[in-house]
This record gives sequence, C-alpha cells and structure tokens, in this order.
Amino acid sequence: MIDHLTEVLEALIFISVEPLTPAKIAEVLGDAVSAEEVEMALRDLVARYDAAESAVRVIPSAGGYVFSTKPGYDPYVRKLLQIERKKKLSAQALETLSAVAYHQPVTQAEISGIRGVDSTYALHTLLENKLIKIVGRKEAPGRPLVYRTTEKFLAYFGLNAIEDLPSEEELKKLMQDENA
Amino acid sequence: MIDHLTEVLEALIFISVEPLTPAKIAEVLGDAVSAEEVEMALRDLVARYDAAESAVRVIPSAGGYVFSTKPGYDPYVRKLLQIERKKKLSAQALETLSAVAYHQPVTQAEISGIRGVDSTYALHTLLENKLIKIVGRKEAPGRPLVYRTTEKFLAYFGLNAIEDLPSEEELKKLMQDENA
Amino acid sequence: MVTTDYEQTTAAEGYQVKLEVFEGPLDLLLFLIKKKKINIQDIPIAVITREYLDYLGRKDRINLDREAEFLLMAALLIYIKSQILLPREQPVEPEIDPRRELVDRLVDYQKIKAACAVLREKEDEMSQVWRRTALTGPLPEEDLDLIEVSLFELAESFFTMMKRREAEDRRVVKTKEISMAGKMDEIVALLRERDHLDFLDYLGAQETLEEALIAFFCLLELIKARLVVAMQEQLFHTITVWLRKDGPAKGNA
Repeated sequence: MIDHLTEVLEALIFISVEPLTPAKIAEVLGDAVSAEEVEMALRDLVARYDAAESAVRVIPSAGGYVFSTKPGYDPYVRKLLQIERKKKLSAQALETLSAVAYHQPVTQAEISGIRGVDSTYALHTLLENKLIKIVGRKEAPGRPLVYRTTEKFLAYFGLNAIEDLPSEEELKKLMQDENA
Repeated sequence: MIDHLTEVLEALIFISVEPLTPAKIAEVLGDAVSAEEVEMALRDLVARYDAAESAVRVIPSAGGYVFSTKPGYDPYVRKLLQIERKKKLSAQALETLSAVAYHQPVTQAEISGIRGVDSTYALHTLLENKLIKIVGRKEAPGRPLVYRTTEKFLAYFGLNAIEDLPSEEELKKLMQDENA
Repeated sequence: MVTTDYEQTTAAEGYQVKLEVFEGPLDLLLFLIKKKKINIQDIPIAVITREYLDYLGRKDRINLDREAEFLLMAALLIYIKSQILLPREQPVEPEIDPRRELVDRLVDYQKIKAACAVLREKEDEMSQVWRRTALTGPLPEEDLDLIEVSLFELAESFFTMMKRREAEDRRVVKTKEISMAGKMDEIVALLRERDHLDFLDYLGAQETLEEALIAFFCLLELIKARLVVAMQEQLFHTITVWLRKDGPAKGNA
C-alpha cells in the first residue's frame, strides 16, 4: 500500500516527457502496490483531470500515460511557441506510413510494391521523424532492411496500441460508405 | 477580456520550456487583458493547485511561473529519473558504441583515435550497460584491452548478427534524396 | 528542404478549385474505377486502359516525377488486355484471370488509402493538443544530453562521425597515406618481434579503411620484394605472414 497512490502517479507522469508505461511504474514502486491498484488509481487520475476546470489532462498514449493540453488552447500555445500551424505529414509520407503500419514488419521493396511508386525517400523522412524504425533484416535475397512503426507513431496519432488502428473490416466498411 | 483566462495561463505555463514571464504573457495575449487581470488569474491558479489534492503545483521562479512537483513526491521522482538515466544512451555513448560496432575488435586508444576525443568514460558506461564486452588483449605495446559488442547489443537493435548492421551504401541510399 | 507535392498543389492553384494530382499509377486507377462506377472485381480492361492512357497523355494531372512508374503500369494494362484477347478454348477461370494480381493490389491499395483518411483525421485532432517536449523545473543537469536510439541512428552516428573526422584530419590521414615505407617498417618490426602475424587481425586493427588498404598494399610489396612469406590455408581464411629467413631480409640485416 502506498499513501496517495493517485498523486504519486500524477507526479511520475508529470516528470515524464514520453508516455509513462505500467512497466516503468512497477519498476519505481516495486512490490508495494499491485497492478490492479495502479490501474484503478490511473483511471481515477484521468477522470479527475477530465472533470476539473483545468487546461491540462492525462491521456493514455502509446501504451502509457502522459500529460497534454485540452483542445481549445491551441491558438494560445501556437502564439507562445510562434508556430503558424503544426506541421502535417505530406500525402506521400502519410501513405507510406499507413502501408508500414498495416504491413509491418515490411521492407522498402514491399512498401514500394504496395504503393506502386518508389518509397525510399518517404521512408527516410519517416525514419528521421522517428515514426518508423529499422528492426533488422529479412531472410531474403539481398537481406533487405525491415521497418516497423514506433511508439512515437502511436503517440503522434493519439493511439494507445497498434490494435487501435481500424481493422481490415472497418476499412472495408469505410470504403463502401465512400463508394455509396 | 479572455474567457477562462486562468486556464489559458495554465496551458501556457504547462507548455513553456522556460519559466513563463509576465512579458511573455503580454506578448501572447496582447491588449485583450490588463496586467492586473493576468496577475489575479495567476494568483488564482497558484492557489488552485496548492489547495487541490494534487502532486503538482505552480510556483514563481526566475521572474516567471513554472509547474513543479510538490516536495513530498521527491523520492519517487528521483527513482524514476535514475531508472530513465540507466535506460538511455548519451550522444557520446552512442557515437562510441557505433565506433565499436563498426570497428570491432577494437581498443580504447583506437576508439579515441577514431572519434578524436578520449573515450574512456563512454566505454565504461557501455561496459556497465553490457552493450560491449572485453574479449581479450591486443598483441601490441602495453597489451591494451580489446572490445566487442555483446549479444545484448544485437538484441537491443534487433539484429541477428553484427553483419546485419546497415552498410555505408545503404545509409547513403536512404539519405541521397535529401540532397537532391 | 524538399517541398511536398501536397504543398506544391495548394500553392500553385491558390484559391481555385483544387484538382487532384495523382501521386502514382494506383492512385489514378482507383480514381478511374470510381469515376466510371466500375466493379473493382470485374474491371473492363479495354475501357480502363484507354482512360488511363488518356490521362497519361495529358500529363497535367499526374506527378511527373513518377512518370516512369505511370508508364510501367500502362505497359502492364496493355499486357493484361492482350492476355484477355487471346483466343481460348475454355472460359477463363477466376484464379488464372490475368487481371487477378492487379485487382488484389488495387484492393490492398484502397485499404491503405482508407487508412490514410482515418490517420489524417487523427492527426488533425492531435494537432489541437500539445505535449511538452522538455521538462521545466529543477532537474539534474546530466539528463539533458540523453536520447533514445534506434539502429538507424547508430549507423548514422558512425558514418557522420567518420565524415567529420575525415574532414578534421585530412592532413593526418594524408601523411599516413604517403608513408607506405613507414607502414612496411611497422610490419617488419612486428614480425621480428613475434615471428608471425595474423594479417586479417592486423588489417582489422587499422584505424581507417585507407590505412587498412595501405597495409594490404605494403604486404603485397613485401611479398614481391621477397622479404616476407604469406600463406592462406583456405580461401577466405586468415593470411599468416612470416619473415623470410633466407631472403634479402637476412642479407639486409
């Protein structure tokens, strides 16, 4: 048992720039609390900030928890940081990223095949932005490099896990709606 | 007049990398609010976090305002920071590790020669993290220790064998379009 | 900085109605299928080929950087058309339908496009919220230079460093380059000291590739001058080097 577990978690999440994972929480707190207690306290914390008259909140992201602003303060933040608008991915980069996300682990040649266009440059951009990473080589002629999406990819799109992406069925439905 | 002035200030303090000064606030909000209104809202914000069952608070610092954790949570905060430090590699360590990876088996003097800076400390860090190991001594004056990367190194970077490291050509290919 | 095609389109057409530029051949094919209300599973190849070539000829709606890839698809369409037109004794079975592979690719690409739309929406949502990129408040200084690393960064770090170093001590490397004599002396001295030398190990211990190459040329020179004997027991195995006891080395001594 830890006194004020919710607040302890709040402090830990607050000093983490990257989403704080349950694994790391367990490392810090040791055997003093069970995973269930931690989970309950986390849920309590999220609800507390959501309900509060506050500009910030705690959100689940990439398998962990992180502080972020609530929507609505964007114009003020951009003015402070002197950013005209947040940079968005180019159409090319986004398409390449989707292909990696749905086909990972995947090689450059496979991605280019799926898209029908050479994707070397787009992959490099995504690597630089840390939205994808090299995870090894494929046991195939030429032993090409193999790519996967990163935790940052999840956080960038506000996803908690790769399973949060629309399933094949959901995509099919989206396509039908569009064609209707 | 700005709606929810207190929360706007909260968002700005949260996102600001430096303590947020009244001058900066005035820059962002312009003529919409008076200095008195801002000061009142800031006092309100500080009081709100102080009174709340929360692990964080807003404090005046270096002529501005900044978020900080409350003192009672220091032991947990320190523990998390310690863990984070162990898990990450500094830029120095990364460069040293790359030099060992591409030149192994290699001595401290050779690594320092390759990098152009003394690498004793970085090698020590890498040894501690078990990313490199001592494999013997070189048949050379002084019989210096010889280093190689470990299995853990391969696992960390998702490699099957050291030959799977990206070659200079592959890196060049990934970067070539950048210069185009 | 390379401008993305996305931005170019917007900038070039200003406030006028924005015509879509097709980024790749699959993009264009999907558009034509939708426009003609075609069942993707049963594409009239002749019709779609004609339309496709039409767009290709006009050039104004395709990304010209990708022209080669558009042409490749044109060739594939024409090939499929020719396959279908071949006289057959029996009706085409679905699994050997010459259109099969293209249809599969199109269906898969369509899914990726649908996923793109979902991700773009999420990106828009996330662009409204902000996370901190650094921590404020009192934190230990030494945390500041810490970074997460990937394999890509590891490799990049190495080659960037090598480039930097090359620029830094071009002069040092140069002096090493010319001093082949020095390298030869070093090899001979090593051999005097310990009888024989594992040459691959020796090459591996060289600081730069250039130095290793010079060492290798030195070895060839020493062999040619009959100063040393080199033996390789098997192809790709290490090369062991000895001083010649009976050669000019002795005579020089």
